[in-house]
Amino acid sequence: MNRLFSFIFITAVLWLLWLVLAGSLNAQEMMTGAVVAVLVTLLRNDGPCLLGGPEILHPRRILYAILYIPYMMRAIILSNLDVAGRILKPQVAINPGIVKVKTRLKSPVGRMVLANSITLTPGTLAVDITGDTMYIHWVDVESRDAEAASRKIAAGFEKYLEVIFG
Amino acid sequence: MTMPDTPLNLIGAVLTLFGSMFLFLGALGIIRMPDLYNKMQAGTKATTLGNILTLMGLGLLMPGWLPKIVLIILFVLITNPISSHALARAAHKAGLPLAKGSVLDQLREDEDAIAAFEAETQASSGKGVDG
Amino acid sequence: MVDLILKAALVFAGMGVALATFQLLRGPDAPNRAVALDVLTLITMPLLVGLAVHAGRIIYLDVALVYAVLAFLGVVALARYYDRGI
Amino acid sequence: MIYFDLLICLVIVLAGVAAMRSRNLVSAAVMVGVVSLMVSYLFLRMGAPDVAMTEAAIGAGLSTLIFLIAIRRTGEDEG
Repeated sequence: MNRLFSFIFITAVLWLLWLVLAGSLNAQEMMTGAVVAVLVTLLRNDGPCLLGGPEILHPRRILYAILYIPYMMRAIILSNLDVAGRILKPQVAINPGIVKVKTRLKSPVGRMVLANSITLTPGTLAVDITGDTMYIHWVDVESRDAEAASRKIAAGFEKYLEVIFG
Repeated sequence: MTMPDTPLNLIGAVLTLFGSMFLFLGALGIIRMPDLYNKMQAGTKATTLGNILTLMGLGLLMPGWLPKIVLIILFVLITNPISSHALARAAHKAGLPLAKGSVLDQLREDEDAIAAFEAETQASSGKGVDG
Repeated sequence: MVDLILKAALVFAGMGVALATFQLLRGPDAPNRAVALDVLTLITMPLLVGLAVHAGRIIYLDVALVYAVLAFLGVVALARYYDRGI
Repeated sequence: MIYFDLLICLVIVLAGVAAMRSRNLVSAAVMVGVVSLMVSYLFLRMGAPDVAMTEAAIGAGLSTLIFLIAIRRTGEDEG
């Protein structure tokens, strides 16, 4: 069941990628894309899909994944304006340092997405990750305590990622 | 190529203008910030937002191209944090110092603590073999 | 009007290229220069898409796509060089 | 448009000269990466998307990698 699902899922993703790259929807392109997608999926090693089994298509998870996009966009824009203000001041206003942050997420993919999200929002940059501890370079250090820093930096993303990746 | 002044085209052009302003701010950031980590914060992240806005604006000028442009944005969003994280990690491991005004460096503290602990256990185990 | 706004955007992008090149020439060591390379890559990608819109040919978009996929490899190779050796 | 192309050409020349004069070979490799990035833009400007694509793939990823491997084997500083 799990392997059948991951086969179908990966084939669908590859086929969609082919259609976007080909840029047309006529029958020949779609047929060629389907054949190539199935062939490539057969050629890969038959481990489980990286994201997990059929439970990733649970409606609640999909809803949170869709809600995550505007939340992320808002975070990126707000922090960009913040950093732009810092740059444009005559004397660059920064108070940098590397702080420790603990994450609640268990799954490796969830941790990777959390680290990438933290890196994408300016003002915070994931420097190193070991286990559930992340070391984050922060332009404006507001608290030296790991607990408070986690709440400030990671909690907003974690609320969504906990549901999406389980 | 001259574009007609339809509302959609105007929105796209304004988005492109805002995006290129962020690209410029990113380039200004890497000049003004004092050390590598802050440069990366201002430089490569502000340019990511600039990239998204510019590409979306240009996509609105050519609505038929949007799927491919969204694919480009997706690739940028995936690859950009990886490259800046890799560079920051390597620079910290190579011992590139933080800027003078930095308040704390808990990663360096923890690394030093681990190194001290390992040296201590090695010394004590060496003593044990001797004894 | 649209053309005028796009020209203004091109001016901003040009100033960005100039500043990043300044950082590339100034940067005291290689990692600082690699940051400039990263910024230049990210500025060039919208320029390639802009060229595609200017020429009106969708095939030009593939160049930007290849850039988006492969351009980070140079910076990652440099990071790997400083980390453990290639 | 033409002024922008001139700016790009200027960047290519500056980065190339700096790569030749640099004492640190890793810095020189980074600058060669910038040269190939900008040359790829010029190729596209002249209407050769296939050449630009190849230049992007080879210049941005592969040649930097090969340069760095060679530098690792031989030593970082010139002379």
